[in-house]
Amino acid sequence: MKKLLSAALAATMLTSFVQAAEVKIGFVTTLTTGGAVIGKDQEKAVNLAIEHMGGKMGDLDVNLIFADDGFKPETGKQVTDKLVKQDNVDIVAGYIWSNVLLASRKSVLDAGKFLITTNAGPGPVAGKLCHENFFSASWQNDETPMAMGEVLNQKGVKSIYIIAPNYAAGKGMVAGVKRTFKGAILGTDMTTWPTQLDFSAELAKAKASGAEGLFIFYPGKAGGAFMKQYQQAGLKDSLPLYTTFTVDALSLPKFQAAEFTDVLGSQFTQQWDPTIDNEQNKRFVADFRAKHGSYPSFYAAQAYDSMFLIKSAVEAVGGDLTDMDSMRAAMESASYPSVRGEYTYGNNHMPIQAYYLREVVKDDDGNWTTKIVQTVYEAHQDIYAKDCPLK
Amino acid sequence: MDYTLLFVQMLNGLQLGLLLFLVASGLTLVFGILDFVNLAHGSIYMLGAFICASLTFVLGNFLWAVLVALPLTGLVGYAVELLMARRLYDKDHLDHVLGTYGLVLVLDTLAHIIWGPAGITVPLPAWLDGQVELFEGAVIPVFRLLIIATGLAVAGGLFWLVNYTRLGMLIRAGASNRTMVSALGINIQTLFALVFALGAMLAGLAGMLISPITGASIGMGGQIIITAFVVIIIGGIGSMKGAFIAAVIIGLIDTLGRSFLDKLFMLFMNENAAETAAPAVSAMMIYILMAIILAVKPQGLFPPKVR
Amino acid sequence: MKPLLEVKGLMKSFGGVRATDNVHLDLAKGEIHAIIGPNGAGKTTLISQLSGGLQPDAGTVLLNGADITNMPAYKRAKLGITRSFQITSLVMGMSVLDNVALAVQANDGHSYKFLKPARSICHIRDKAMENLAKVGLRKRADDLASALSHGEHRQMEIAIALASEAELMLLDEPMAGLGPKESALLVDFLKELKGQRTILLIEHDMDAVFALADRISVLVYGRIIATSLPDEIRNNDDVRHAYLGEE
Amino acid sequence: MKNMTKTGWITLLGMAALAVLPPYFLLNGHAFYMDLATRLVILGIAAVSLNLLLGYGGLISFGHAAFIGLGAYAVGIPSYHATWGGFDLIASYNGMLHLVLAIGVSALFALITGAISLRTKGVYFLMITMAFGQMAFFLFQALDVYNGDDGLTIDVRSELPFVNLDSPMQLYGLSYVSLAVAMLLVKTIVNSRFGMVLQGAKDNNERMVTLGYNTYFYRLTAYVISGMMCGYAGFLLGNFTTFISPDMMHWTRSGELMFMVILGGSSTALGPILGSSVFILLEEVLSSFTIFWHLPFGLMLIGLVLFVRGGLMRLFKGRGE
Repeated sequence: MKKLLSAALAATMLTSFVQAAEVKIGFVTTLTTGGAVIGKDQEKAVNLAIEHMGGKMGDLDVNLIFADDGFKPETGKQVTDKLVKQDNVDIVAGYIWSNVLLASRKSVLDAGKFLITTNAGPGPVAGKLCHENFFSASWQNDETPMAMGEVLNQKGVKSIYIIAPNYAAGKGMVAGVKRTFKGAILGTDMTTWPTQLDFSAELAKAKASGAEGLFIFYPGKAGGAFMKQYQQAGLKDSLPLYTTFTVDALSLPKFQAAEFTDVLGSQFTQQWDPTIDNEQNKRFVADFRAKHGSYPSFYAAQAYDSMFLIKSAVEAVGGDLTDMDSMRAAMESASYPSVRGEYTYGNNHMPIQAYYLREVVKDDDGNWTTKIVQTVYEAHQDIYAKDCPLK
Repeated sequence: MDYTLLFVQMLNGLQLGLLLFLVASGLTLVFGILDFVNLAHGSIYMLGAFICASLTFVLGNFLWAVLVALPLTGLVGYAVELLMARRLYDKDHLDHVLGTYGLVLVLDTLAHIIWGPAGITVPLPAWLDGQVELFEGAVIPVFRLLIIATGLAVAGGLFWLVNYTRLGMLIRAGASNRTMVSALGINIQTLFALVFALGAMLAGLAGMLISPITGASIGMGGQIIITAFVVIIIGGIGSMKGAFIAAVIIGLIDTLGRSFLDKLFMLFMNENAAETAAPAVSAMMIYILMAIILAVKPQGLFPPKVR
Repeated sequence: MKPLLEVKGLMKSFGGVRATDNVHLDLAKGEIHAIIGPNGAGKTTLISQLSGGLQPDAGTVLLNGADITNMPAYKRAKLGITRSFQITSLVMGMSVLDNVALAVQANDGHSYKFLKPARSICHIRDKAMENLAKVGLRKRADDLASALSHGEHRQMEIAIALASEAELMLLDEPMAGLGPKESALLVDFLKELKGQRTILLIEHDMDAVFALADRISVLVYGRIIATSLPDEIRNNDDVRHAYLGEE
Repeated sequence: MKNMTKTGWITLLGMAALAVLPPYFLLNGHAFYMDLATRLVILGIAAVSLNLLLGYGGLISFGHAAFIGLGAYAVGIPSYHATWGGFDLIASYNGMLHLVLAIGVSALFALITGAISLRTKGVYFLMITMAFGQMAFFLFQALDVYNGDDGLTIDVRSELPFVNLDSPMQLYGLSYVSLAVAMLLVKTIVNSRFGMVLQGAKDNNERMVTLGYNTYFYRLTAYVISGMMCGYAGFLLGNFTTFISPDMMHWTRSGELMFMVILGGSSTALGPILGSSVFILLEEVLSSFTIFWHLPFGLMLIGLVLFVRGGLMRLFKGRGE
């Protein structure tokens, strides 16, 4: 045991006494378990962003530390604590899962550091738990399904059935779609997350309910499993599927390999798409594809953006990271080039941005990807902003 | 009451139960005969899914892949027996638990390294990918019917094997009296290795059958192993009949719970509370069932005769 | 005088096989009552039902006239029934002395005492040592039970039975596996106990049985076919036919 | 002191290291290692409590994490209501109330589940305790008021007399002293008359019953004591992490606790602490090298089981012990 302790001690010494002119960023994501698909994509995007910056933000070298949350809130909090207390990072970014973010946020904010979420956006952090040092490079959970609710209204869907996982984001998604959808909701099934992957019982119920549409939210591998079973159940015509965060650039190549053609033409809402026309996005998508051979996912896009958001803050203070007020002001202005195009920040530091309807199509090479069909919201603000005491 | 829905859900429950039986039957064989607690049984289930998924792309057909993957998972089981389990038989259960937990970590991480974290979606031949309408409104995916048929066939085969063959006789004898079998001049090591490989093949088969539904993914073993243990405990360790009955009961309870519990709860609580309470309670139900059964019958439904 | 133990119509079957078939039996205070019978006659099953390890299907067991048929084993022990085991049953991971001390401790009030180290309680240790000395195991007191020989284990069983101060001792083949010399010692020792304790003795060693027993019952296929004085048993034709004759 | 065995010395040495090193780390700016040590010590208490059952009673409880969770929620729930209102009966930051709740609820849970579980034995006992643990897990997952499986952030720690739990040093001090007391307590119990009965029943239950011990109640008592100790560890853990979730009660956590005890060496005084230390430190060190750290970790466990019988303590023990 003593040996181990001294080894640990030695490791500590190595990391903490090297202090150069650098900005130290901790990035918490999922690198093990099935959730690692998403984490890996974010890792690729972050590394690409740093590469595009030439390894520097202003005059400072970028020192990136990736940490694995193991898909668990408790582990997420532990690695966050380590980043803050041991590695003494300047900024913590990342967080895919809402429950991990909720568990970890206090560790970062109490230590007086910036926290930038690259995916998770549970209601409380946008509302009563909002914080001056917290920024989102993604969205608030309810917004994307709210956009989907609008789409359903426009399409004249009279009734839907909802199936979603039973955790923070799942509940947020359900709340979101219920808020804007004007038709009848014939049933809601919340499934055990993340273990349940067989949805036979829920699909049978949804079918029996006689709803006109089925709304689901299954990020990661559960999404693939759900889509597959939806196809096997043969519900495409009788119960059209409307999804959020379920079909993405990570699952599409798998679907294509498995020749799962039902996915082609399916639609979902999002704040970003690889076809959005701006310089930053073109470069990001092209270089990402060149390097990794696949389209980046929206998770990757958000992670990529987060690095440029941080860069804008570091450059605004000329590398003086102690000037947090100016850094905060720089980020609030959202003046960096975002791959999603221009957006602004609300008082709660959540983006006020456009939401699009995306559709799965084949690209020129025959690869499955998405394109934008319509703009659902031009500039949408989340509904929790009013609960946030920040001005 | 919607009887069509009830019927469909019972079929779904039966399918889940038979899949559980495939995993549990191997577990109960190994536990009952070898007195070996194998937490890594779920990892073999996962390996079966991954091997079959990879082979589906290589061979171009799911069914061929299953045929090739079956002996391969048997081989994996044989290797585990030879390299590890064999050396642990004479140690106590806690050592089994710790050792096989180590094996779970090793196999899961290897799977992560080999196949990546994304998992594999497995395509089915067109004739298996469709649905059949059994009667008005009762539409069932063909593949789920195939799982039911396979599960029943394997169950029948196992009953025949255990009750009417020489190997089965040895297995039953071995379960109750190990020294007797060795006294008969049977090479007990070979018998044990065979049983272990058979158990692995059964678990592997379950993994292969589920892979076109949920895909092959890391971590899938850890989820099924505990349910499989619940099955063999309820059924009584070593009892094939018990494992079968318990698996079907659990499959039905789980599915029916997920289907109808929320409606039931809405009778006495508001809709929102019911929607959140129902999934938790239905997830709890198999444990409640096990606790009740053990409280009444401390050795499960079909306890082993002599230990 | 009222018998100490009365057994009436005891029945027990295992999956259709009658292990105990309408057994009637009584033990007078201070008596050594031997039960003999061929292997598989149901002797151990009978003892287990008397000690509470097994529940009979039917019949009653009375101790001092009180019905104890459905009483759990630990309560019977409290009332003064102890048993030894045919296959040695000791706490192998503990020392010889600890084993006997546990028997003494059982009669020394309840054991929900959490603070004082058990091994420092003199009156328990002394009494345990006394009983070990009686069976000649004093020197081995501090050894682990598992380190002792088979013969010594049999002696420990007796020491434990003695230490429990039971009025009724159910001894299940105490001589099994002992050499002639050790058996003789044990017989002498049990003779000394005669009159002080009531003993139900199951034994295959006929010399020991006829040397010790006041009365003998013969158990065949779960039935008692005869109960009588040793001499009469020796001359009983049925018994000779069923059991002794085969020797 | 003259009669100290080799393991005795190692125990003393280990405890001394735990007393000195973490504060040293903290004072030298390595707050994280203090955190690590605090986690280690608190889980050590839980492991020690499990060892009373598993090591000395032969009762393999696979649901012990439930007690940790109950203890932690006994801090989280009153604190939550004191902050956000509601449930006036227990809404309070008062640490003594939290403590009484943590230990009381754990005792009650142990009494009820133990009374049922102890009807079974061996692997059946293992599984039925796991079932009760899972029931607790799913129950708290269903409690939407406390965010279900998203977990609950504790904004205000328990307020105790003399000790300020917001200070990492004092929290660690309390945890350390608690661990020492827990170890002493278990040692005392094990050597007492009660402990003799418990260990006798582990080895040969039939014999103990024949001697007149109602081993069922002795075991139930041990189960309740162990549950209370583990609940106390949960009280500390809740105050330490300030984030609690049903995940703390999941069977995998019970499994980890069990592995710690077996890894270190069950039925030894230091084994559980050694096990939890090695478990947590290995996890920390290995995972800093590679995300695939489970591979070498798993191989080590297999190697340990195959080549070292009876846990790590066996490595330290002299032949004669």
